[in-house]
Amino acid sequence: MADAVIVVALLLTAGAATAAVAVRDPARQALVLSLLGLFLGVVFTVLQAPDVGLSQLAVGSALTPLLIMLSVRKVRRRGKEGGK
Amino acid sequence: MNGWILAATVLLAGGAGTALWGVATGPLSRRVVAQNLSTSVVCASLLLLAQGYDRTAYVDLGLLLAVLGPVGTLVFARLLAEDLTDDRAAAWGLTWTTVGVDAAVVVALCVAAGPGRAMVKLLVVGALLIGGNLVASRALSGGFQGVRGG
Amino acid sequence: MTGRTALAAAAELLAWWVALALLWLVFISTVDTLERIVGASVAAIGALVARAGRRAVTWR
Amino acid sequence: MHVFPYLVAVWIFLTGCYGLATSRNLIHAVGCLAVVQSSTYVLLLAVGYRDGGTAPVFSDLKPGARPLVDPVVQALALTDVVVGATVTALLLALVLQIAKRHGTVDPDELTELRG
Amino acid sequence: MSRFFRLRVLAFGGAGLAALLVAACFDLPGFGGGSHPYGDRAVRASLARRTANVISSVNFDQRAYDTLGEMSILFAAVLGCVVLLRQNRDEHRDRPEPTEVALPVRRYALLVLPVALVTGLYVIAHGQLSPGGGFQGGVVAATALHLLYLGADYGALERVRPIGVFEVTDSLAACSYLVLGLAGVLAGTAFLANTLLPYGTFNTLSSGGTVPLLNAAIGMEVASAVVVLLARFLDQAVEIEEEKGS
Repeated sequence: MADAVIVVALLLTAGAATAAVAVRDPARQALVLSLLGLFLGVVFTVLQAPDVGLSQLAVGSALTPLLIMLSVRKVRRRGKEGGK
Repeated sequence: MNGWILAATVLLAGGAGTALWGVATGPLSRRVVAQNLSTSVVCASLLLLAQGYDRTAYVDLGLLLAVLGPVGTLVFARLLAEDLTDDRAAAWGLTWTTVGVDAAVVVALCVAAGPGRAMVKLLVVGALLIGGNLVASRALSGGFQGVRGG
Repeated sequence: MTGRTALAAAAELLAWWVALALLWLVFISTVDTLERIVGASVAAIGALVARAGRRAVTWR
Repeated sequence: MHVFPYLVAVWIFLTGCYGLATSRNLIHAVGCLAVVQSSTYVLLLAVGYRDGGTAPVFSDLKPGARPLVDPVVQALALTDVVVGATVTALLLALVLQIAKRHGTVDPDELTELRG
Repeated sequence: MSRFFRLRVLAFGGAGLAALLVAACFDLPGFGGGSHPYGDRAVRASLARRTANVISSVNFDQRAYDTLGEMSILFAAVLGCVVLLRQNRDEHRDRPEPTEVALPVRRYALLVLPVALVTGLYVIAHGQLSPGGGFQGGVVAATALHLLYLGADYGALERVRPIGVFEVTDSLAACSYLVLGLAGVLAGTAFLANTLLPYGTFNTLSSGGTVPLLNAAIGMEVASAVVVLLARFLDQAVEIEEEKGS
């Protein structure tokens, strides 16, 4: 019973990972990846690793989405200009 | 397992599960709203877990997420502004519900912590979380109207 | 820079410094001399960045 | 419960690999690689966990008061999370270069261009 | 190789890998088991050197050489990005138009920017005491600056972010990590050995010998590396345009 929170967190993470692969549009995938980062942070907390959790939250909540969204924007802009 | 961890488990299974479902399916406007709400749900459960494990050091996780979570939503609001002009991503009912949940969690934790530095820290985290959540919701529902090139 | 604007700038920096130093005192658990020194310098950096950011946004 | 966290790590790893192999967009592939990376963190920390343990951080804990989890695996995972993010950035930079040179980010189209 | 054939190969290989991995899982020590010989020794070593956060002690003391490797990967990755994302000859810079951001969002960005910065520096400074350290705090401090881009526009960010300074800081921080390591050699012990400074009082900012210094060096390194990295990506996404008709 004490492990219920670990099971829930792990299931959420597995679900988010599956969704991150299944969602094929990069911009929407970035949204799922940011959720995956949050859930990983929770998994690390319940596995008693707050340092790793901090690391994951710092990277996963803002940095990774920003990098992916900037890349998406650059590629999209190229696509638009090429189409003209 | 104590009541705090049980509450965090329920919050995660209910709130974060719903947020995951919302972010993986449906139109873009719904996905960004779900992403925004997931921050408050996860932050509240992190604070509950810190109390449940009886480790005040774990509150730093909640603090970090309360600062950076809304920033992540602003990233999406800013860089998806063109896609979000057609359908506004407004869900104020849902937003106020999560704000209420967050406020309840923070108040309960403050009562458990008793007056002192820990309580002020929890209040700061709560203020950052709720303020950030409201501002991010505002940004999603048309906060970046004029953004084209930038 | 006239005296008036200099005074306003100093007031802004001081307000931010006080607020951020208080924030630092809330974050930490035990207070000692080194902690105060580090907190004061971090708050000073924060105040400078806060003012720089505010000026950069209202530049035009 | 004895193997469940390990199996979750395996599941995340395999899903990420499937996504990498079937991806039609290089940016999406980089995202899948991030998923694969996260499986290693889950595996490492699951190996280091101890029932009823708490983090070996003594800022608010008296040494010896409670059982502790393994700090070594945590240190391994911690550095890799941040370094992994910069490596992701390097891969995204490569994708941007490919997009500039070849005008596409679909790996299948890229193979055709070369062949 | 056709797509269908490739998927068949993937399914075959994936099934084999899955079977092997699952078999390996059942051979691992059970989840939550009590035997962690290295962990127990690491905790003891850390307490002997009066470092309250054992993970920081492992990172910056017991396995500091490994962290040097991680830092070089980080440095190399950022260098690679800077080289890959430079402005090509057939590209030119376009000033992005100033943008209108809703007032609450702008005010929020300006208020949270210093708060996030102080939070990041707090996480760095207390790395050897409470959860945190240079890696985490550096990312937070660097992300804080980019609130200016999110809350206003790219021009505002550029005005408070002298990119050259951050590039120099990045290298200086990497060097200072090496110098701290070499200081150990000069003092007559080993590279990165934690014998230079007194260990101090347990659970205060100055405890742990060289751990806080290495921690601060990594914090500076990560923060400036992330700023430089994001600057390149922002340049590409916002400013750099290809020449029309090329």
